[in-house]
Amino acid sequence: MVRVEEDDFDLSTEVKKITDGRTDIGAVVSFTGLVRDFQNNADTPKPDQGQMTLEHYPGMTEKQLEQIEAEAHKRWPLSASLIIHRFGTLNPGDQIVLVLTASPHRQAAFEAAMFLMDWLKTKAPFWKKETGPEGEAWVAAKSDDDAAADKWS
Amino acid sequence: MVRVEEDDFDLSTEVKKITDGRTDIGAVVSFTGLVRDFQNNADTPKPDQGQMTLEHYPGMTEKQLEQIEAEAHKRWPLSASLIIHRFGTLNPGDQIVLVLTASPHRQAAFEAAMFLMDWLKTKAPFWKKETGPEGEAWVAAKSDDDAAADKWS
Amino acid sequence: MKLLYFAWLRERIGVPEEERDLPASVTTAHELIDYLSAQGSAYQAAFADRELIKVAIDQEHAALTASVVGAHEVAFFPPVTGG
Amino acid sequence: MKLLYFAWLRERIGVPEEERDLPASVTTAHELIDYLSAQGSAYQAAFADRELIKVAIDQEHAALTASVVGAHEVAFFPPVTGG
Repeated sequence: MVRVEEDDFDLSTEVKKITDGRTDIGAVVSFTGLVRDFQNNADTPKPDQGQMTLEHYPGMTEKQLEQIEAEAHKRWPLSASLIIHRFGTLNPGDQIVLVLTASPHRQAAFEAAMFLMDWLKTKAPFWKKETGPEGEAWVAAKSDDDAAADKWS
Repeated sequence: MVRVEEDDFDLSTEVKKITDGRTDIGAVVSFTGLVRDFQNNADTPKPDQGQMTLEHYPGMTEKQLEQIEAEAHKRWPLSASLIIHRFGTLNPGDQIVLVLTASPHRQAAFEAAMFLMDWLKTKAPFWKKETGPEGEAWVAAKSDDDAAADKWS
Repeated sequence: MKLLYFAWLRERIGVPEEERDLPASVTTAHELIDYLSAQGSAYQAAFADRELIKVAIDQEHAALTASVVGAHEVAFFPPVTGG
Repeated sequence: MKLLYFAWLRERIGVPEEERDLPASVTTAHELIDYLSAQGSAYQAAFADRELIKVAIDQEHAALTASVVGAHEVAFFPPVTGG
Protein backbone atom coordinates (compact mmCIF):
# COMPACT_ATOMS: atom_id res chain seq x y z
CA MET A 1 0.00 0.00 0.00
CA VAL A 2 1.09 3.51 -0.82
CA ARG A 3 -0.06 6.74 0.82
CA VAL A 4 1.02 10.29 0.01
CA GLU A 5 -0.39 12.70 2.57
CA GLU A 6 0.16 15.79 4.66
CA ASP A 7 -0.90 14.17 7.94
CA ASP A 8 1.47 12.57 10.39
CA PHE A 9 1.38 8.78 10.92
CA ASP A 10 1.70 6.46 13.89
CA LEU A 11 4.13 3.59 13.52
CA SER A 12 2.40 1.07 15.82
CA THR A 13 -0.97 1.73 14.21
CA GLU A 14 0.42 1.05 10.74
CA VAL A 15 2.24 -2.10 11.83
CA LYS A 16 -0.90 -3.43 13.53
CA LYS A 17 -2.94 -2.87 10.36
CA ILE A 18 -0.47 -5.08 8.51
CA THR A 19 -0.06 -7.83 11.11
CA ASP A 20 -3.48 -8.05 12.77
CA GLY A 21 -5.05 -11.48 12.55
CA ARG A 22 -2.08 -12.96 10.69
CA THR A 23 0.21 -15.61 12.10
CA ASP A 24 2.42 -16.15 9.04
CA ILE A 25 4.53 -13.00 9.52
CA GLY A 26 7.76 -13.54 11.42
CA ALA A 27 9.51 -10.26 10.72
CA VAL A 28 8.44 -6.64 10.37
CA VAL A 29 11.02 -4.02 9.44
CA SER A 30 10.23 -0.33 9.56
CA PHE A 31 12.19 2.64 8.31
CA THR A 32 11.14 6.05 9.58
CA GLY A 33 12.76 9.13 8.10
CA LEU A 34 12.82 12.22 10.30
CA VAL A 35 13.55 15.89 9.53
CA ARG A 36 17.01 16.65 10.83
CA ASP A 37 17.86 20.17 11.93
CA PHE A 38 20.24 21.10 9.14
CA GLN A 39 21.52 23.95 11.26
CA ASN A 40 22.56 21.81 14.18
CA ASN A 41 26.21 22.34 13.46
CA ALA A 42 25.85 26.08 13.84
CA ASP A 43 27.33 27.76 16.93
CA THR A 44 24.05 29.43 17.73
CA PRO A 45 21.08 27.24 16.92
CA LYS A 46 18.02 29.16 15.82
CA PRO A 47 14.99 27.36 17.15
CA ASP A 48 12.51 29.31 15.04
CA GLN A 49 14.22 28.26 11.84
CA GLY A 50 14.89 24.93 10.21
CA GLN A 51 11.53 24.26 8.61
CA MET A 52 11.33 22.08 5.56
CA THR A 53 8.76 22.11 2.79
CA LEU A 54 8.18 19.04 0.65
CA GLU A 55 6.78 19.55 -2.81
CA HIS A 56 5.73 16.60 -4.93
CA TYR A 57 4.17 15.66 -8.26
CA PRO A 58 0.63 14.42 -7.46
CA GLY A 59 -0.27 11.48 -9.64
CA MET A 60 3.26 10.58 -10.62
CA THR A 61 4.30 10.20 -6.99
CA GLU A 62 1.69 7.54 -6.26
CA LYS A 63 2.45 5.81 -9.56
CA GLN A 64 6.18 5.69 -8.87
CA LEU A 65 5.76 4.47 -5.32
CA GLU A 66 3.38 1.73 -6.47
CA GLN A 67 5.91 0.63 -9.10
CA ILE A 68 8.69 0.58 -6.53
CA GLU A 69 6.53 -1.43 -4.14
CA ALA A 70 5.52 -3.91 -6.87
CA GLU A 71 9.18 -4.38 -7.76
CA ALA A 72 10.01 -5.20 -4.12
CA HIS A 73 7.25 -7.82 -4.02
CA LYS A 74 8.69 -9.36 -7.19
CA ARG A 75 12.17 -9.57 -5.68
CA TRP A 76 11.38 -10.73 -2.12
CA PRO A 77 8.72 -12.97 -0.54
CA LEU A 78 6.84 -10.21 1.28
CA SER A 79 3.64 -10.80 3.23
CA ALA A 80 2.80 -7.10 3.14
CA SER A 81 4.32 -3.66 2.73
CA LEU A 82 3.47 -0.01 3.19
CA ILE A 83 4.99 3.24 2.01
CA ILE A 84 3.83 6.55 3.47
CA HIS A 85 5.42 9.79 2.28
CA ARG A 86 4.35 13.14 3.65
CA PHE A 87 4.37 16.49 1.86
CA GLY A 88 3.85 20.07 3.00
CA THR A 89 5.68 21.94 5.75
CA LEU A 90 7.57 19.95 8.39
CA ASN A 91 9.68 20.85 11.40
CA PRO A 92 12.91 19.31 12.73
CA GLY A 93 12.10 16.00 14.40
CA ASP A 94 8.94 15.45 12.32
CA GLN A 95 8.37 12.17 10.51
CA ILE A 96 8.72 12.41 6.70
CA VAL A 97 8.57 8.89 5.40
CA LEU A 98 7.65 5.40 6.53
CA VAL A 99 8.55 2.15 4.84
CA LEU A 100 7.19 -1.08 6.33
CA THR A 101 7.97 -4.57 5.12
CA ALA A 102 6.63 -7.83 6.53
CA SER A 103 7.85 -11.31 5.65
CA PRO A 104 8.09 -14.79 7.14
CA HIS A 105 11.87 -14.23 7.41
CA ARG A 106 13.99 -11.32 8.53
CA GLN A 107 16.47 -11.16 5.67
CA ALA A 108 13.75 -10.53 3.09
CA ALA A 109 12.10 -7.86 5.25
CA PHE A 110 15.41 -6.05 5.82
CA GLU A 111 16.55 -6.17 2.20
CA ALA A 112 13.18 -5.10 0.81
CA ALA A 113 13.03 -2.12 3.18
CA MET A 114 16.53 -1.00 2.16
CA PHE A 115 15.65 -1.43 -1.50
CA LEU A 116 12.43 0.57 -1.13
CA MET A 117 14.24 3.45 0.56
CA ASP A 118 17.10 3.48 -1.96
CA TRP A 119 14.71 3.49 -4.91
CA LEU A 120 12.34 5.97 -3.33
CA LYS A 121 15.25 8.39 -2.79
CA THR A 122 16.05 8.47 -6.51
CA LYS A 123 12.66 7.84 -8.17
CA ALA A 124 9.86 9.33 -6.08
CA PRO A 125 9.21 12.90 -7.31
CA PHE A 126 9.65 14.88 -4.09
CA TRP A 127 11.70 18.02 -3.58
CA LYS A 128 12.80 19.46 -0.27
CA LYS A 129 13.21 23.13 0.43
CA GLU A 130 14.84 24.27 3.67
CA THR A 131 14.08 27.55 5.41
CA GLY A 132 17.06 28.89 7.32
CA PRO A 133 18.28 32.22 8.69
CA GLU A 134 19.61 33.19 5.24
CA GLY A 135 16.33 32.41 3.54
CA GLU A 136 15.16 29.42 1.56
CA ALA A 137 17.16 26.86 -0.36
CA TRP A 138 16.30 23.76 -2.37
CA VAL A 139 18.11 20.69 -1.11
CA ALA A 140 20.59 19.29 -3.65
CA ALA A 141 20.42 15.62 -4.60
CA LYS A 142 23.19 13.42 -3.24
CA SER A 143 25.32 11.29 -5.52
CA ASP A 144 25.57 8.58 -2.87
CA ASP A 145 21.80 8.17 -3.14
CA ASP A 146 22.25 7.37 -6.82
CA ALA A 147 25.00 4.92 -5.94
CA ALA A 148 22.77 3.26 -3.32
CA ALA A 149 19.97 2.82 -5.83
CA ASP A 150 22.33 1.58 -8.55
CA LYS A 151 23.50 -1.36 -6.47
CA TRP A 152 20.02 -2.96 -6.79
CA SER A 153 19.93 -2.87 -10.57
CA MET B 1 19.42 0.08 26.09
CA VAL B 2 18.60 -3.54 26.71
CA ARG B 3 15.45 -4.98 28.25
CA VAL B 4 14.60 -8.63 28.89
CA GLU B 5 11.02 -8.95 30.05
CA GLU B 6 7.79 -10.92 29.95
CA ASP B 7 5.59 -7.92 29.10
CA ASP B 8 4.64 -6.90 25.59
CA PHE B 9 5.99 -3.64 24.13
CA ASP B 10 4.61 -0.86 21.94
CA LEU B 11 6.71 0.10 18.94
CA SER B 12 5.67 3.78 18.71
CA THR B 13 6.22 4.31 22.42
CA GLU B 14 9.73 2.92 22.23
CA VAL B 15 10.61 4.96 19.13
CA LYS B 16 9.31 8.15 20.76
CA LYS B 17 11.45 7.55 23.85
CA ILE B 18 14.49 7.45 21.59
CA THR B 19 13.66 10.38 19.32
CA ASP B 20 11.79 12.81 21.59
CA GLY B 21 13.39 16.24 21.74
CA ARG B 22 16.17 15.30 19.34
CA THR B 23 16.62 16.81 15.89
CA ASP B 24 19.86 15.07 14.92
CA ILE B 25 18.26 11.72 14.07
CA GLY B 26 17.37 11.26 10.41
CA ALA B 27 16.67 7.54 10.34
CA VAL B 28 15.04 5.05 12.69
CA VAL B 29 14.98 1.38 11.74
CA SER B 30 12.97 -1.15 13.71
CA PHE B 31 12.90 -4.90 13.53
CA THR B 32 10.00 -6.66 15.21
CA GLY B 33 10.06 -10.44 15.47
CA LEU B 34 6.66 -12.14 15.74
CA VAL B 35 5.67 -15.68 16.69
CA ARG B 36 4.72 -17.51 13.52
CA ASP B 37 2.20 -20.31 13.66
CA PHE B 38 4.49 -23.23 12.92
CA GLN B 39 1.41 -25.34 12.12
CA ASN B 40 0.09 -23.02 9.45
CA ASN B 41 0.81 -25.52 6.72
CA ALA B 42 -1.48 -28.09 8.31
CA ASP B 43 -4.79 -28.88 6.63
CA THR B 44 -6.70 -28.37 9.83
CA PRO B 45 -5.32 -25.52 11.88
CA LYS B 46 -5.66 -26.04 15.61
CA PRO B 47 -6.34 -22.67 17.16
CA ASP B 48 -5.70 -23.83 20.72
CA GLN B 49 -2.25 -25.04 19.85
CA GLY B 50 0.84 -23.32 18.56
CA GLN B 51 2.06 -21.73 21.76
CA MET B 52 5.71 -21.00 22.23
CA THR B 53 7.68 -20.79 25.45
CA LEU B 54 10.92 -18.84 25.61
CA GLU B 55 13.45 -19.83 28.24
CA HIS B 56 16.54 -17.73 28.85
CA TYR B 57 19.61 -17.44 31.07
CA PRO B 58 18.97 -14.48 33.38
CA GLY B 59 22.13 -12.49 33.91
CA MET B 60 23.96 -13.82 30.88
CA THR B 61 21.18 -12.68 28.54
CA GLU B 62 21.44 -9.04 29.59
CA LYS B 63 25.23 -9.22 29.51
CA GLN B 64 25.29 -10.68 25.99
CA LEU B 65 22.74 -8.20 24.65
CA GLU B 66 24.69 -5.29 26.14
CA GLN B 67 27.89 -6.56 24.53
CA ILE B 68 26.13 -6.93 21.18
CA GLU B 69 24.71 -3.44 21.45
CA ALA B 70 28.09 -1.94 22.42
CA GLU B 71 29.66 -3.65 19.41
CA ALA B 72 27.06 -2.09 17.09
CA HIS B 73 27.81 1.38 18.50
CA LYS B 74 31.51 0.78 17.85
CA ARG B 75 30.88 -0.17 14.22
CA TRP B 76 28.24 2.40 13.22
CA PRO B 77 27.55 6.04 14.13
CA LEU B 78 24.34 5.39 16.08
CA SER B 79 22.43 8.10 17.91
CA ALA B 80 20.58 5.54 20.01
CA SER B 81 19.52 1.90 20.06
CA LEU B 82 17.23 -0.43 21.95
CA ILE B 83 16.91 -4.20 22.22
CA ILE B 84 13.86 -5.75 23.88
CA HIS B 85 13.57 -9.52 24.10
CA ARG B 86 10.60 -11.19 25.74
CA PHE B 87 10.53 -14.52 27.57
CA GLY B 88 7.73 -16.72 28.88
CA THR B 89 4.75 -18.08 26.99
CA LEU B 90 3.73 -16.47 23.70
CA ASN B 91 1.03 -17.11 21.12
CA PRO B 92 1.13 -16.96 17.31
CA GLY B 93 1.18 -13.32 16.23
CA ASP B 94 2.74 -12.11 19.51
CA GLN B 95 5.81 -9.88 19.46
CA ILE B 96 9.02 -11.62 20.61
CA VAL B 97 11.83 -9.21 19.96
CA LEU B 98 12.39 -5.56 19.08
CA VAL B 99 15.57 -4.01 17.75
CA LEU B 100 15.63 -0.24 17.22
CA THR B 101 18.48 1.74 15.74
CA ALA B 102 18.64 5.49 15.21
CA SER B 103 21.27 7.36 13.22
CA PRO B 104 21.71 10.56 11.23
CA HIS B 105 21.82 8.38 8.07
CA ARG B 106 19.78 5.44 6.90
CA GLN B 107 22.56 3.08 5.85
CA ALA B 108 24.04 2.97 9.37
CA ALA B 109 20.63 2.42 10.95
CA PHE B 110 19.79 -0.43 8.55
CA GLU B 111 23.13 -2.19 8.83
CA ALA B 112 23.29 -1.91 12.62
CA ALA B 113 19.77 -3.36 12.97
CA MET B 114 20.67 -6.31 10.72
CA PHE B 115 23.88 -6.85 12.64
CA LEU B 116 22.08 -6.77 16.00
CA MET B 117 19.53 -9.33 14.85
CA ASP B 118 22.14 -11.64 13.32
CA TRP B 119 24.29 -11.58 16.44
CA LEU B 120 21.35 -11.85 18.78
CA LYS B 121 20.18 -14.98 16.96
CA THR B 122 23.46 -16.78 17.64
CA LYS B 123 24.66 -15.25 20.93
CA ALA B 124 21.69 -14.34 23.12
CA PRO B 125 20.92 -17.31 25.38
CA PHE B 126 17.25 -17.92 24.55
CA TRP B 127 15.63 -21.24 23.73
CA LYS B 128 12.23 -21.71 22.11
CA LYS B 129 9.91 -24.59 22.79
CA GLU B 130 6.82 -25.11 20.67
CA THR B 131 3.62 -26.73 21.87
CA GLY B 132 1.76 -28.54 19.10
CA PRO B 133 -0.83 -31.27 18.76
CA GLU B 134 1.86 -33.94 19.16
CA GLY B 135 3.23 -32.37 22.32
CA GLU B 136 6.20 -30.14 22.96
CA ALA B 137 9.40 -29.77 21.00
CA TRP B 138 12.49 -27.60 21.34
CA VAL B 139 13.20 -25.55 18.24
CA ALA B 140 16.44 -26.54 16.52
CA ALA B 141 19.04 -23.88 15.70
CA LYS B 142 19.38 -22.97 12.05
CA SER B 143 22.72 -23.14 10.30
CA ASP B 144 21.81 -20.12 8.16
CA ASP B 145 21.63 -18.06 11.36
CA ASP B 146 25.26 -18.98 12.03
CA ALA B 147 26.13 -18.03 8.46
CA ALA B 148 24.31 -14.69 8.85
CA ALA B 149 26.26 -13.89 12.02
CA ASP B 150 29.57 -15.01 10.53
CA LYS B 151 29.40 -12.47 7.74
CA TRP B 152 29.86 -9.64 10.27
CA SER B 153 33.07 -11.03 11.76
CA MET C 1 0.66 19.43 -24.50
CA LYS C 2 0.48 19.92 -20.76
CA LEU C 3 3.81 21.07 -19.30
CA LEU C 4 4.60 20.91 -15.57
CA TYR C 5 7.48 22.41 -13.60
CA PHE C 6 8.60 21.56 -10.08
CA ALA C 7 10.86 22.94 -7.35
CA TRP C 8 13.27 25.69 -8.55
CA LEU C 9 12.24 25.16 -12.17
CA ARG C 10 8.70 26.10 -11.20
CA GLU C 11 9.97 29.11 -9.24
CA ARG C 12 12.19 30.37 -12.08
CA ILE C 13 9.55 29.91 -14.75
CA GLY C 14 6.87 31.37 -12.51
CA VAL C 15 4.04 28.93 -13.25
CA PRO C 16 3.49 25.36 -12.03
CA GLU C 17 1.97 24.24 -15.33
CA GLU C 18 0.83 25.43 -18.72
CA GLU C 19 -0.75 24.14 -21.93
CA ARG C 20 1.26 24.64 -25.11
CA ASP C 21 0.85 23.75 -28.77
CA LEU C 22 4.27 22.69 -29.93
CA PRO C 23 5.72 22.99 -33.43
CA ALA C 24 6.12 19.66 -35.22
CA SER C 25 9.90 20.11 -35.14
CA VAL C 26 9.90 19.40 -31.38
CA THR C 27 10.18 15.62 -31.02
CA THR C 28 12.49 14.95 -28.04
CA ALA C 29 12.70 16.32 -24.48
CA HIS C 30 15.97 18.02 -25.48
CA GLU C 31 14.23 19.80 -28.35
CA LEU C 32 11.36 20.76 -26.06
CA ILE C 33 13.89 22.36 -23.69
CA ASP C 34 15.48 24.20 -26.64
CA TYR C 35 12.06 25.44 -27.69
CA LEU C 36 11.07 26.57 -24.17
CA SER C 37 14.45 28.25 -23.57
CA ALA C 38 13.61 30.55 -26.48
CA GLN C 39 10.34 31.64 -24.80
CA GLY C 40 11.92 34.33 -22.64
CA SER C 41 14.57 34.96 -20.02
CA ALA C 42 12.67 33.14 -17.23
CA TYR C 43 12.68 29.92 -19.28
CA GLN C 44 16.25 30.48 -20.33
CA ALA C 45 17.34 30.82 -16.70
CA ALA C 46 15.32 27.79 -15.63
CA PHE C 47 16.80 25.49 -18.28
CA ALA C 48 20.33 26.99 -18.31
CA ASP C 49 22.06 24.01 -16.67
CA ARG C 50 20.74 21.02 -18.55
CA GLU C 51 22.71 18.59 -16.35
CA LEU C 52 20.33 19.40 -13.51
CA ILE C 53 17.14 18.87 -15.51
CA LYS C 54 15.13 15.67 -15.23
CA VAL C 55 12.09 14.87 -17.30
CA ALA C 56 9.00 12.72 -16.86
CA ILE C 57 6.83 11.88 -19.86
CA ASP C 58 3.27 10.95 -18.93
CA GLN C 59 4.41 10.50 -15.33
CA GLU C 60 7.27 8.13 -16.10
CA HIS C 61 10.93 9.05 -15.73
CA ALA C 62 12.57 9.43 -19.13
CA ALA C 63 15.86 10.42 -20.71
CA LEU C 64 16.22 13.87 -22.31
CA THR C 65 16.69 12.03 -25.59
CA ALA C 66 13.25 10.39 -25.27
CA SER C 67 10.44 11.25 -27.66
CA VAL C 68 7.68 13.56 -26.45
CA VAL C 69 5.57 13.01 -29.57
CA GLY C 70 2.02 12.14 -28.58
CA ALA C 71 2.67 12.70 -24.86
CA HIS C 72 -0.15 14.21 -22.82
CA GLU C 73 1.95 15.52 -19.98
CA VAL C 74 5.64 16.40 -19.80
CA ALA C 75 7.19 17.47 -16.49
CA PHE C 76 10.57 19.08 -15.86
CA PHE C 77 12.21 19.08 -12.45
CA PRO C 78 15.58 18.91 -10.66
CA PRO C 79 16.87 15.59 -9.27
CA VAL C 80 14.46 14.33 -6.61
CA THR C 81 15.26 14.77 -2.92
CA GLY C 82 12.49 12.99 -1.03
CA GLY C 83 12.71 10.24 1.57
CA MET D 1 31.21 -24.80 41.21
CA LYS D 2 27.72 -23.71 40.21
CA LEU D 3 26.42 -25.68 37.22
CA LEU D 4 23.42 -24.57 35.14
CA TYR D 5 21.45 -26.41 32.48
CA PHE D 6 19.01 -24.96 29.96
CA ALA D 7 16.35 -26.18 27.52
CA TRP D 8 16.43 -29.93 26.85
CA LEU D 9 19.63 -30.35 28.82
CA ARG D 10 17.77 -29.06 31.87
CA GLU D 11 14.84 -31.36 31.14
CA ARG D 12 17.00 -34.45 30.68
CA ILE D 13 19.13 -33.82 33.75
CA GLY D 14 16.05 -32.89 35.77
CA VAL D 15 17.45 -29.87 37.62
CA PRO D 16 18.04 -26.29 36.42
CA GLU D 17 21.18 -25.89 38.51
CA GLU D 18 23.34 -27.55 41.12
CA GLU D 19 26.47 -26.95 43.17
CA ARG D 20 29.29 -29.47 42.75
CA ASP D 21 32.79 -29.90 44.09
CA LEU D 22 34.85 -31.12 41.17
CA PRO D 23 37.93 -33.31 41.28
CA ALA D 24 41.15 -31.49 40.40
CA SER D 25 41.44 -33.63 37.26
CA VAL D 26 38.57 -31.68 35.66
CA THR D 27 40.14 -28.66 33.98
CA THR D 28 38.25 -28.12 30.68
CA ALA D 29 34.59 -28.02 29.71
CA HIS D 30 35.11 -31.29 27.82
CA GLU D 31 36.45 -32.93 30.98
CA LEU D 32 33.57 -31.51 32.97
CA ILE D 33 31.15 -33.13 30.51
CA ASP D 34 33.04 -36.45 30.83
CA TYR D 35 32.79 -36.18 34.60
CA LEU D 36 29.08 -35.33 34.60
CA SER D 37 28.27 -38.05 32.03
CA ALA D 38 29.52 -40.56 34.61
CA GLN D 39 27.05 -39.27 37.24
CA GLY D 40 24.11 -41.37 36.06
CA SER D 41 21.97 -42.16 33.05
CA ALA D 42 20.18 -38.80 33.05
CA TYR D 43 23.51 -36.97 32.66
CA GLN D 44 24.70 -39.52 30.13
CA ALA D 45 21.56 -38.98 28.00
CA ALA D 46 21.81 -35.19 28.30
CA PHE D 47 25.42 -35.03 27.15
CA ALA D 48 25.28 -37.92 24.65
CA ASP D 49 25.59 -35.75 21.52
CA ARG D 50 28.45 -33.40 22.27
CA GLU D 51 28.05 -31.62 18.93
CA LEU D 52 24.85 -30.08 20.26
CA ILE D 53 26.32 -28.89 23.56
CA LYS D 54 27.32 -25.25 24.06
CA VAL D 55 29.00 -23.92 27.16
CA ALA D 56 29.18 -20.56 28.90
CA ILE D 57 31.83 -19.96 31.56
CA ASP D 58 30.93 -17.19 33.98
CA GLN D 59 28.22 -16.04 31.54
CA GLU D 60 30.49 -15.80 28.51
CA HIS D 61 30.30 -18.14 25.52
CA ALA D 62 33.30 -20.47 25.48
CA ALA D 63 34.70 -23.41 23.53
CA LEU D 64 34.44 -26.91 25.00
CA THR D 65 38.24 -26.86 25.12
CA ALA D 66 38.23 -23.80 27.41
CA SER D 67 39.42 -24.04 30.99
CA VAL D 68 36.82 -24.13 33.76
CA VAL D 69 39.44 -23.83 36.50
CA GLY D 70 38.46 -21.07 38.92
CA ALA D 71 35.08 -20.48 37.23
CA HIS D 72 32.16 -19.59 39.48
CA GLU D 73 29.41 -20.59 37.10
CA VAL D 74 29.42 -22.99 34.16
CA ALA D 75 26.28 -23.37 32.02
CA PHE D 76 25.49 -26.04 29.43
CA PHE D 77 22.81 -25.58 26.79
CA PRO D 78 21.87 -26.40 23.20
CA PRO D 79 22.51 -23.84 20.41
CA VAL D 80 20.45 -20.73 21.10
CA THR D 81 17.18 -20.11 19.24
CA GLY D 82 16.00 -16.67 20.33
CA GLY D 83 15.15 -13.65 18.25
